[in-house]
Amino acid sequence: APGERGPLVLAAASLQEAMTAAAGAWAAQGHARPVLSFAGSSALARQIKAGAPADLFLSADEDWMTDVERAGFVVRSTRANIAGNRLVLIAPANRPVRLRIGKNMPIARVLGDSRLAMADPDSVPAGKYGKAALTTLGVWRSVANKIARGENVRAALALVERGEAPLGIVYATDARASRAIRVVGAFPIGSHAQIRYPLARLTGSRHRDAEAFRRFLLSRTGKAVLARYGFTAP
Amino acid sequence: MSTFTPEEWTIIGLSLRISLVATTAMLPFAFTLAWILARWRFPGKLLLDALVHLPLVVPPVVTGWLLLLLFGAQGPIGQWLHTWFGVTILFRWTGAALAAAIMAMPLMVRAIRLSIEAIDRRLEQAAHTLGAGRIRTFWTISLPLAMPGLLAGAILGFARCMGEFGATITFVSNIPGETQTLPIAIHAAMQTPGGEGLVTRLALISLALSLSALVAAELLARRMTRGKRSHVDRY
Amino acid sequence: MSTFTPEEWTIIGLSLRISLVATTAMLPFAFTLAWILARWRFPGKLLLDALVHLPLVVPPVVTGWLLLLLFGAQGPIGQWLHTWFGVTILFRWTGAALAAAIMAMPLMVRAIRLSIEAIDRRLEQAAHTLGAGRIRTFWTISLPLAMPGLLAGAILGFARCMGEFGATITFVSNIPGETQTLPIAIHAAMQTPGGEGLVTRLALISLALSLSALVAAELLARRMTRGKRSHVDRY
Amino acid sequence: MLIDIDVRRRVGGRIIGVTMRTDTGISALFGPSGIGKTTILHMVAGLIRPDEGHIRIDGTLLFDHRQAIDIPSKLRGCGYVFQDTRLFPHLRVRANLLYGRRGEGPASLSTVIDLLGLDGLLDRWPITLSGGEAQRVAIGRALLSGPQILLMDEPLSSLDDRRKAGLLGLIRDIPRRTGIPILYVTHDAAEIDALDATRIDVLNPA
Amino acid sequence: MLIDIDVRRRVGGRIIGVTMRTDTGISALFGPSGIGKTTILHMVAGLIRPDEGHIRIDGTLLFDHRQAIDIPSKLRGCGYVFQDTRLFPHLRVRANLLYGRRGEGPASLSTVIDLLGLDGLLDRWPITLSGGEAQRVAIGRALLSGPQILLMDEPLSSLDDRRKAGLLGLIRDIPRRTGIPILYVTHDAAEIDALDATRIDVLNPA
Ligand SMILES: Nc1ncnc2c1ncn2[C@@H]1O[C@H](COP(=O)(O)OP(=O)(O)OP(=O)(O)O)[C@@H](O)[C@H]1O
Ligand SMILES: Nc1ncnc2c1ncn2[C@@H]1O[C@H](COP(=O)(O)OP(=O)(O)OP(=O)(O)O)[C@@H](O)[C@H]1O
Ligand code: MOO
Ligand SMILES: [Mg+2]
Ligand SMILES: [Mg+2]
Repeated sequence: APGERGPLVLAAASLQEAMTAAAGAWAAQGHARPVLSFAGSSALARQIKAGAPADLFLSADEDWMTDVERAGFVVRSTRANIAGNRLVLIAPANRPVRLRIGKNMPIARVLGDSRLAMADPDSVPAGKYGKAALTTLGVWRSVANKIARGENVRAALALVERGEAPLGIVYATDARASRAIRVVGAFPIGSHAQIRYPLARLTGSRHRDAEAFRRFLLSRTGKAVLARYGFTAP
Repeated sequence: MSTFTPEEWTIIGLSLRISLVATTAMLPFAFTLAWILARWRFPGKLLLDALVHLPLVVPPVVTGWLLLLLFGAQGPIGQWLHTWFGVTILFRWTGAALAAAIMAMPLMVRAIRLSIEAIDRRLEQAAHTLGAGRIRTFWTISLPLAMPGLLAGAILGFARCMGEFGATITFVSNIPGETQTLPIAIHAAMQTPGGEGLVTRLALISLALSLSALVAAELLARRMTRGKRSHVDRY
Repeated sequence: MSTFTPEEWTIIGLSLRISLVATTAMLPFAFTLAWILARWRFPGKLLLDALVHLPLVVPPVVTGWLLLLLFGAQGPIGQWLHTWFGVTILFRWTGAALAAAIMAMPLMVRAIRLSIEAIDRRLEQAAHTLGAGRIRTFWTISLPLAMPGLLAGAILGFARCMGEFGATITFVSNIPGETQTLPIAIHAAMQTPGGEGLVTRLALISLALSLSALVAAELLARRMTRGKRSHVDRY
Repeated sequence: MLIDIDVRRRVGGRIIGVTMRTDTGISALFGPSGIGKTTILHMVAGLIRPDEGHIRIDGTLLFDHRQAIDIPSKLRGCGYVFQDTRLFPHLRVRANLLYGRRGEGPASLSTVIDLLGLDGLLDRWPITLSGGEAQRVAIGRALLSGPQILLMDEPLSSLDDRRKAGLLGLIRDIPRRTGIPILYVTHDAAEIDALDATRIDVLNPA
Repeated sequence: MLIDIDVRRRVGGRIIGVTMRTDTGISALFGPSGIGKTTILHMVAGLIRPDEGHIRIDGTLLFDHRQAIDIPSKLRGCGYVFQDTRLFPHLRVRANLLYGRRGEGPASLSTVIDLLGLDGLLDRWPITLSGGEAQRVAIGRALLSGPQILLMDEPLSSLDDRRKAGLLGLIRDIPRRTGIPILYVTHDAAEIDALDATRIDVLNPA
């Protein structure tokens, strides 16, 4: 019905555009538009654990989903991954870098005195994946003290866009939307744990559309919307 | 900047409402705290002083998290509010106002305290000899004399509320029409590649609103001091 | 809290250094701005006033982003600094200090301005008749009389610097030993499930440090007013 | 109209105090600059607590060290003309005058305005007043507060002879007309004569 | 020691001013409270700008409306004893006294301390001073500033007779001894006599 509020979805900030489009597609089918709240996965997880009256949780990170699940706020059977992502190495568009991603690649030499921009490898999901990939490729130790740790992926992207860092590691979805950078290459799938976005319904969910919208996101239509924004299949 | 979308109107209205309510509601508390810190001496005063500064010293997300622990559905105050008043402030604009007020508190307290400490207490003594007790002296002498600090505190506090982001999003999330204020919308736009244009636009709106508040406060301040300058002021 | 790890010592030292340098370096600028806003009248004054409040009104990440645009290696000021002085502040603790100083500015300016506006200008006139020009009058009369505001501004500013997160991480990133301050470490700990213990520990350290600064400032303030109370104060 | 005061207070290493007992309406505290006249008035008004002694006005005990009696300032009903006027800077002259208004007091508002020549000043801010004008407003404010006793600390020091003479007449008649005793501080012997006051010499008790 | 003043200034709807020309060392501005005596001293000291007229002291033109001359306060060398003392609250008495120190002036520091009885007060904060003590410090500060002219606004109003007599003697001798003229405000005709001053009646020009 018009004016009615849809289910409240807490979603990781990195899914902002894709999820907005998905909610639009759902609303176009005649349902009440879901209310989307985008923030960092950690903030959302804490809100849920504080008893926030939300319906769905879409995390950028399996760890936080597991954390919320362990705390008993997730309806177990409803947890499923709705998308995946790739990790890419980027450079400013006007200062392209020639580098082949692979074992023992000379990334430290390319960096020279400057820094590699990425999300915090100790805390932010994208950074953790990046660190794993660099470690697998045997180059982490050569760059470990040349990292500019961003608060999130976008901060790292901004540094490369502005040319303040000659190289950066971001999600493919983020790289895709920016014209100021060029993708140097994608990290091999096996170099880090698979990047997945888990979705689950919360135990406190009261909205009658919650489950239907969750199923919609997992459906072929829903996944197609996410794919339009560069997300891979889970 | 000429016309706003309906979403933008909602965000602007919400930001103004939250900041106004937060500033107004915090003002008496801030004044009381400033008064206690300026005038009283008691053991633990330094602790109170530290507590007042807490939201300034720890990053906003920590303040937001503490609010969540206290006011969440599971939190002591949150449960109490729910049981007795049936009120939840989580995910509500009232929660955003609470977060903004707490973040603005240290600024407001300090400005007001500065003015209270500058009050010439001989005037309060004079009021006492004229039969005014503590309460009347407070309302008719101390409070009016502390007005500059109150006004400065209100300005600082309002501006701080208009800019509050970290504690708000951590505490009450980012819910359109309820807790999505200008700074949160700006932050969201920052997260979007190519969102710089929108960021600039929203930041300018934010600035324009705060500037209007500033102008209003300046005019009020001028009205208040009007005619009180001596003829000895050459300049 | 009894013993700190070497990393924690680094973070603590860095936070203190950045906050101290930022507060000290900003103080004269803040005073100048406060003086201009309190004493001068000129077209565009309101604009300056708004500019001073800007870092308060827009979310910190926007301020950080603006700093990046201006002071980055590609930015106008950044390029100029590099060409003429060979200095880069991006990714350096100096950059973190700049971000902190800018964020603390509005608070410092407002507190100092409040004190400048409270100066009894008849005393400055008296100094003139005693042969003191503008400069001597400023140093010997106006500045000492504005001391309470200066001190309050320094306290507020220092506390704000100790808590600064958003602008810093956006501008100079999170680099251990260079720009990783307490709030940044706290924020990182917040991002990890189960990091609440570390968050609490670091937040308490932060609070303890700021509390020490508060105590020092309070003692200084008391020293400054010592003996200046009249015998007419009964209380 | 009995004034019975015996107080001592240590101030900055010295003892300040007075012992007096009069029944004559106006008692004039007389003594050189810095001897402690203002301090004594402050003790009577309850703004400084004496270290020892007592203060009794018209049979009411305002302070007694041994009996631990210490009536708060606001209940003492002292119409105090401060040496430094202490006008409220944020209130216009009229509001200053009426601040302590209680009953009719020793003089009505219009009488006070008339006798003190405050007619054109009622809407002015205190900071715009000349020295003598401020002093007159301070006198008016105290007179209008319906006091039990008037404390006047060199109230005429900034006034011209004509005004002074007029006001001395007004003040002299207050105890007779209203039964309100006056404690008057001055260093002008002529004023004491004009007031028919009992001269109390404030001495250094040391 | 020529004092040649002719000034007018509109203050709150009234005109305040004076026309005078004397050569006698001390000129006493005399007139009722509120007539404009303080305002005139402020104009001489350069703290208020006259709307018209001129101020010439000892041949130096301090102000001339028509010639657009307006020497700034700090160069006028006016040792000004303000009616409201204006001691610097953040400086101890000694620092207040020495603030304007320039050369030897009409009296040395030790003479000033002696004659004004400031001996025990040098390390005190102004707020702890009694009314008369503050007034004496203000006089000392002006005397020590090595002035070209002394402006004294009821400088003895809070002092006892003995002190007053001593200081009147000191002040009377200043022009003779040092060539420094004095513009003296008082409402006490006896002071004018004691100073051998030329009485200038300030009138309402309206
Ligand atoms: N905090 C203080 N420390 C030392 N001495 C003080 C302090 N406060 C006041 N005094 C001294 O106490 C004395 C009494 O002061 P009080 O104001 O009562 O004098 P007074 O008789 O009214 O003088 P005056 O006629 O000049 O007004 C003065 O000498 C003053 O300097
Ligand atoms: N802003 C103002 N508006 C109106 N009138 C004013 C203003 N400032 C001063 N005046 C008036 O100007 C007159 C002159 O003041 P001034 O201080 O020069 O008087 P004075 O002769 O020194 O008096 P006193 O002997 O009482 O000190 C006073 O009547 C005063 O009230
Ligand atoms: O979307 Mo996130 O929570 O920035 O990894
Ligand atoms: Mg006295
Ligand atoms: Mg005068």
